[in-house]
Amino acid sequence: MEFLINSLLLLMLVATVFAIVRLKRLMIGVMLMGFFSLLSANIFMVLDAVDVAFTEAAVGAGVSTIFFLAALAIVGRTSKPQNATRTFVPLAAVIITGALLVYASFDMPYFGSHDAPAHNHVVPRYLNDSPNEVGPPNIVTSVLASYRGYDTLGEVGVVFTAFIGVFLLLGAGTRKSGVERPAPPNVQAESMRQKVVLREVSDLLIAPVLIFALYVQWHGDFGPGGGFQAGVIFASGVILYALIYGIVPAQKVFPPRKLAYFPGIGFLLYALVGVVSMMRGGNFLDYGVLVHDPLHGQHYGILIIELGVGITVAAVMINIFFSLSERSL
Amino acid sequence: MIEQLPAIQLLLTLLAAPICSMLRNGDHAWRLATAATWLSTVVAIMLLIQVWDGGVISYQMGGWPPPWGIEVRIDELNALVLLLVTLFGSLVITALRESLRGVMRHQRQSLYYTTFLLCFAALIGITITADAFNVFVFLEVSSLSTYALIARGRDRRALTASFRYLIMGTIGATFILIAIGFLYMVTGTLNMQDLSERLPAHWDNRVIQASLAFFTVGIALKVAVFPLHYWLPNAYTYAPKATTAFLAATATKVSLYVMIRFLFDVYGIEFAFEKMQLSTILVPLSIAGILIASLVAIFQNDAKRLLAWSSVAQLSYMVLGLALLNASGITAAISHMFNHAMMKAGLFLALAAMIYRVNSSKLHDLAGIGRTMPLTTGAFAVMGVGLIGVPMTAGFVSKWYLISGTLDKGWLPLAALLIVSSLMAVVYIGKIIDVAYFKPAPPQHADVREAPLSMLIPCWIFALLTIYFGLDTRITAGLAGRVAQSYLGVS
Amino acid sequence: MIAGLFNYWIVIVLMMAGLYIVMSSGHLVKKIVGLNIFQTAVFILFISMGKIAGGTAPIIDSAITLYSNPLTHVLILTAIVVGVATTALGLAIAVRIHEAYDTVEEDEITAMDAQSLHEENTASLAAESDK
Amino acid sequence: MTDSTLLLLALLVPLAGGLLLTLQSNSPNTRDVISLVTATLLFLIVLSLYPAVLSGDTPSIVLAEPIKGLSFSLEAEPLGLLFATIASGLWILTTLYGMGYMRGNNETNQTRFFFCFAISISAAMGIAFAGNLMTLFVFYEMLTLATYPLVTHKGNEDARRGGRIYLGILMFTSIGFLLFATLWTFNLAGTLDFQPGGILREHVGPGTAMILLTLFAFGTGKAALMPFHRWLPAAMVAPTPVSALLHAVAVVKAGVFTILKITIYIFGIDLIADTGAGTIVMWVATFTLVVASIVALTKDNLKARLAYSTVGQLSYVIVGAMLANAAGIIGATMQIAMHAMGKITLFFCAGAIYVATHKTEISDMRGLGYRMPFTFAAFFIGSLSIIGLPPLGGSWAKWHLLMGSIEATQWIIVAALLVSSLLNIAYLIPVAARAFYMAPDSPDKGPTTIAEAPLLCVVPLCITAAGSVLLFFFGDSLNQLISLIPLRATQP
Amino acid sequence: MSMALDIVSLILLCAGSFFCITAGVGLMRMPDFYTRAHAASILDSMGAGLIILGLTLQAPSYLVAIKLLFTFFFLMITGLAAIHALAQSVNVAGVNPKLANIVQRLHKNLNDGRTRSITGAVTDGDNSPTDSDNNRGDGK
Repeated sequence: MEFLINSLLLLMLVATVFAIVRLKRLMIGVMLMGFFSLLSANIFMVLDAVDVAFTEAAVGAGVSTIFFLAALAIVGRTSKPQNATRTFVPLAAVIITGALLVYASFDMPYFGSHDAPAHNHVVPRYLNDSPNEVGPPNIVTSVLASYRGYDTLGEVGVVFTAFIGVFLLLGAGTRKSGVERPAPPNVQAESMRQKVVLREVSDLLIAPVLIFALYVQWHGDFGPGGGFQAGVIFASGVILYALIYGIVPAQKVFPPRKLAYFPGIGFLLYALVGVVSMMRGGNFLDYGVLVHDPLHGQHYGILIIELGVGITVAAVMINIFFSLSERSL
Repeated sequence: MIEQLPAIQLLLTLLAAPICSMLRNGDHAWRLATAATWLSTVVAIMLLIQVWDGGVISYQMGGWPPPWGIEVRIDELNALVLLLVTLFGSLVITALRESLRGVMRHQRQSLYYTTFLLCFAALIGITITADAFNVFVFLEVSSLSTYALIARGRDRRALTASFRYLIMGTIGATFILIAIGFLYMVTGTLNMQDLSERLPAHWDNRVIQASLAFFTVGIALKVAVFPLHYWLPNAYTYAPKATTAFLAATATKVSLYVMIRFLFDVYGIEFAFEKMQLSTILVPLSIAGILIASLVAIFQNDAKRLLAWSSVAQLSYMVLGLALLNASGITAAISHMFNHAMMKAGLFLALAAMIYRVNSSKLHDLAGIGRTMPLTTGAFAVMGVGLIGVPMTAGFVSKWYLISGTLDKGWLPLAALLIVSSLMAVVYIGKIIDVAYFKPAPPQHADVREAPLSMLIPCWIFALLTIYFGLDTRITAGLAGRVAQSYLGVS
Repeated sequence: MIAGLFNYWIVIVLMMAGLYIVMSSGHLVKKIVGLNIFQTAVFILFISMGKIAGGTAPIIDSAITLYSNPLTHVLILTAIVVGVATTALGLAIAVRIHEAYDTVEEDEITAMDAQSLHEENTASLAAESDK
Repeated sequence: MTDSTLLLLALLVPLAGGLLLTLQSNSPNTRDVISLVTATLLFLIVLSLYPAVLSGDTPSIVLAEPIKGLSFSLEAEPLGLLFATIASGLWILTTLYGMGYMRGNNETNQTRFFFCFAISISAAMGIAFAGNLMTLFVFYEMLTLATYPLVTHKGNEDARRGGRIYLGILMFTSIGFLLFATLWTFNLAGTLDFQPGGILREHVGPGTAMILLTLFAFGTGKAALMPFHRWLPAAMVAPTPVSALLHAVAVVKAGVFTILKITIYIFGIDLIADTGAGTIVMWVATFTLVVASIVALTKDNLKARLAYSTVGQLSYVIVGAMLANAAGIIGATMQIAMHAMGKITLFFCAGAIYVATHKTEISDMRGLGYRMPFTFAAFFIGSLSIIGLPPLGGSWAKWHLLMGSIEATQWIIVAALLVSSLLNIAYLIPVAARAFYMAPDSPDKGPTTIAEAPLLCVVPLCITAAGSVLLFFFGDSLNQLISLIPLRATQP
Repeated sequence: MSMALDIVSLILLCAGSFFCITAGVGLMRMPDFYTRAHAASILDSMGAGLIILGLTLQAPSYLVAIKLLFTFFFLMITGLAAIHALAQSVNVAGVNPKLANIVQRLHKNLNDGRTRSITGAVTDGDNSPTDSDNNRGDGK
């Protein structure tokens, strides 16, 4: 049954991709890409990767689609038909690469097999010992935040870098904040009238979204979720507000100048946990030494770094959205 | 304290980056950035001293033993790369302040330094880690910051160059990710040490073979191995002045380090080169790269682009050295990695100083600059001579080893080709020097003054280092030779 | 065998389709779309290899004994973040390109670049012949 | 002060002098005094090395060892010391002459000129005292680069074209062939040190030896073997002191010196004699020495004629080296010294004529002998020395070379040497003869008015002319040094 | 009790599935945008909604049931609001229902013109291609 659903979803993915390949209208292409992400989130769900599914849904189908749309609003929505010479080389390259992959696939451990080496070398310790060593029942969280906490620091670094990069290229808040292109008054009023339903609905939704973000943030130890997902969800709440009410009101609530500090703060928070653990005689990011009891130490450490991740991600996503959409004003 | 050094090495710049982003004042940001990078240079030197006698430093991130946690591992090879990244990076950052003045607003400046620091930290991260996936993560941090840095160039073509690099770089990184995934699929571990122990049992596994193929293509994109160098010339040409120096010195070199680490350590020589015959692909490609890129460089009339093409050629030297697979060749590759980083950074920095004054890197705008900016041009000439490979400069040492490597293999024609390529280097460097010294300055550049001290001093440090490492090669060729011995001795 | 490798094959098709979009498309934004698809397909590959038949999500519960591989999940979480970061930066650059060139079609940009390179070259030739 | 410090000083003194004089660019007198003092000091340093070398020592110093088995080192052995003596001794005269010439012609950029001059001499010292092939190569390239600004000194399009040919050929041959051969040698022998009896003996077969030697000979572009001789006439665009430096003191002598060094200390004459490795080079050199003389005949421009004469005379040295016997080596070494003395005289004369009358063509020089008797007398003496007639120094060199070729039973070479000497007479004697025996073009200039070039020009050329004569009579004491050389050329 | 719950949930699930299928058919067969949007909204509200309700009755614990109810609630709100926004912006963009009469269409065209919202494409539906040109940023 699982296999059937899985295969069905995969086939849908293939159909989506081919639609995207053939489409000239980018707008639809981007929408389909969001759909593609949502489908893959479903697949992740079926394949037991709940945290990944969560993230993919929030990021792929959510935030990154919005980024795409914001960019499309600036660069236009259609692409020219590609010329024929362009198709041959890519096709050849793709076929060769694909053939290589198919060649390799014959030696791959079968899908779902229990005795694949991937499951039997490093992972057993995570599964068996992590409740006693780290604590959280969600093993993904304990691996992410503790065993491979250093990777996650790098991941926050990636997000932070993207923020700095976008900031450096487009500017945020410093450029035109407060100068919205004045629309004719009647149009403005008209637009507000048309949006009345949306406004009401979003009023109803934004608060639950933000609360849900906090829930995901603090509940990441026990169920799917964690700082990253929480940050994205929080950001999407704010983005929703900005979409409905306009960027300027949103920027009044979250002034970009101040918001620009937060990615750094979150990042620092994360790294400082590591520094504190170094000062207390442990290795970098060794939460066990934070307090007297190692298990408690792990717990506190994970909470704090997840908070750092959450702050950074939320602030970065909101900032990037502001930066991108400001350009279209 | 001393056992925490590997973490401190990374943290200095990694922590400085967010703080730097919060500073409104560009000068303060610069001070912070230079302090952090120079301190990290000191740490790198301390680490190098620690591993000098063949010792290996292992540091467990989060206190988890490998392969469960992420290990940081410093041996002779990456201690050398660390020194490369930190020392040359610091020198460039020191010169950066003057280069940015007047071009960028204060707030932007601190962001720029932040990006620099992130790139710097990520390169350190790539260098010290012993975890295959961690390499990918930090590779992405460094790549993203690189894209942003390049896109800040003045010409609009900087944007396209950056975008092209982004696309190719991301494909490359994803290929590497696939390769790492395949490795994990078969071995169940991500730790490099562990991987190298577990891989020999799976040599016949097609997944591992495909993994090698994907890794090679992916990293070749990052290293800019011919013919995947497509992104490099434009990226270097249109990146902001001093930034090019930083990128040329560090980014491709660290990618090359990753290549060495994976091919020689993780996959192992026997698998990568003997079973999969990687050399038969790499040698012709790198020879073609050397000759074609040198030839293209000769016909450039923009000094920056000329040097960029020269970089493609020089990177091919390193790849060739690796593919030769003998002691001299590997020594050549590793020491040339260091030497070329130094010389190219210096050359681009000197060029940046010239551009700072004349606002162009076109050859005809650089005419007569040897008279108006004698000190800068002098430094440029010294490093140019080094790049050619004239004895008593650093470039000579590595080229010598490279040619010895080809001769050891008995490939006389190849040695001759390498000498021909050196001749080409004479021509393209000579072209710049000829213009600088023996052509009259155009009237609009008659009142050009010498570059400011803060740029001039780093330039000359690079120039003097070029000579120093041409005479005392214990750090470069000595270490590289030992690394080569250890690789070849094991197999 | 078909059941065991079906997932991988589909993933390969997806990956290659994404790669094809990146390489063949002339529109910069569409290239990034392709990149996204390519990366997402790689994510599915990783998650597929972490799946254990009959296993559940790796959240410890006393009633469950068989869990899927949590490590691949962690890796892919990180990779997703990397993906979105790349996307954001790529879009930012694309937006800047649009402002600078007034187009995001690669062919047109290449033509404009070639044009300006040509102008520079003729300018430097002129400067040469002046002397 | 130890001898090895002296070696280092021989390099550093001209460098320091050069740097010092750039600081004095505003006061020409101080600058020139510095040049002169430096030159004298250098000569004294070189002379003070003699006792040690004559007693059989080889003072040496290792500067750096970047690659295992490959160092930058200096050592003083007889051949090098001889070259150093010639170069440093003639440098004093060239400096003196250069002052007169440059001032007499009101040349620009005099400071750069003397600076590059000093660097060139430093490089020449480096070549003379190089302890191994790599060090020699470094200084060889340094010499090329340092003389490039001298060649293009005038800065016009002609000079630049000449400079390009100069740099192009020298760089191409040295990097393309010399460096390649050097690398190959290192790969074969594992060392590049100059060792008595050579280092290649156990490592090469006849074929490889021949290829290597040929590569070396053509790689040393400064030795002007045909077809890589074009740079020499091209470099004639340079001011005359430079030509003197190029053709007598530093550059060409560095070239043949390099070949001699390689023959003696890398191959060893035994190896060459046994394997016949020198055959190709020997015949090319023989060809060169005849053809260059013929070409010289056709040239009307005095400097061009002298240039082709140089091409020919250099080949004597190469032929001598390739004969691979003691007499040949001695002859070759002597030829270096004698030709230096003779040729520099001729160039000094050519420059003096140019300064005094601005004439460059031989056909214009009729009757000038009466206006410039000292100059042309010196020219005559120099010509005789080049031709190799007693009682002038050149005759010793030619004598030993003839002996060597007879000993090697190379009758064709004997014939070629003789023919070439005849040709030398044919192209050199007419110059002086015209000046003394033919009536000047314009009768209005009284033949008896003496209007010599500035004193600073004339004195050096008289000294060198006298030197040529003295070398004949004191050839024996020179022999004492030179006869040490063949001892080192064979396996100890 | 559980039997009754099962039956109710079965009915709900079947009804939901039925609506899904009809919505699918509607999407394929309906003549113009607005009617298709209507079909799609059926999918969201009745199809997915009923299925979720049916699943709620099957939930093993109260926590799950509550979560599903939350989902139901948000699905109702967001799905319908989304369809509304889509239809609204298409209407603003000047696309007319095929089924409306011609006089009304003309009247609308005269009065409305085009209106834009702040973030342009994000809330707008599938506009005519020319619209994109006006959405461009105004350069550096």
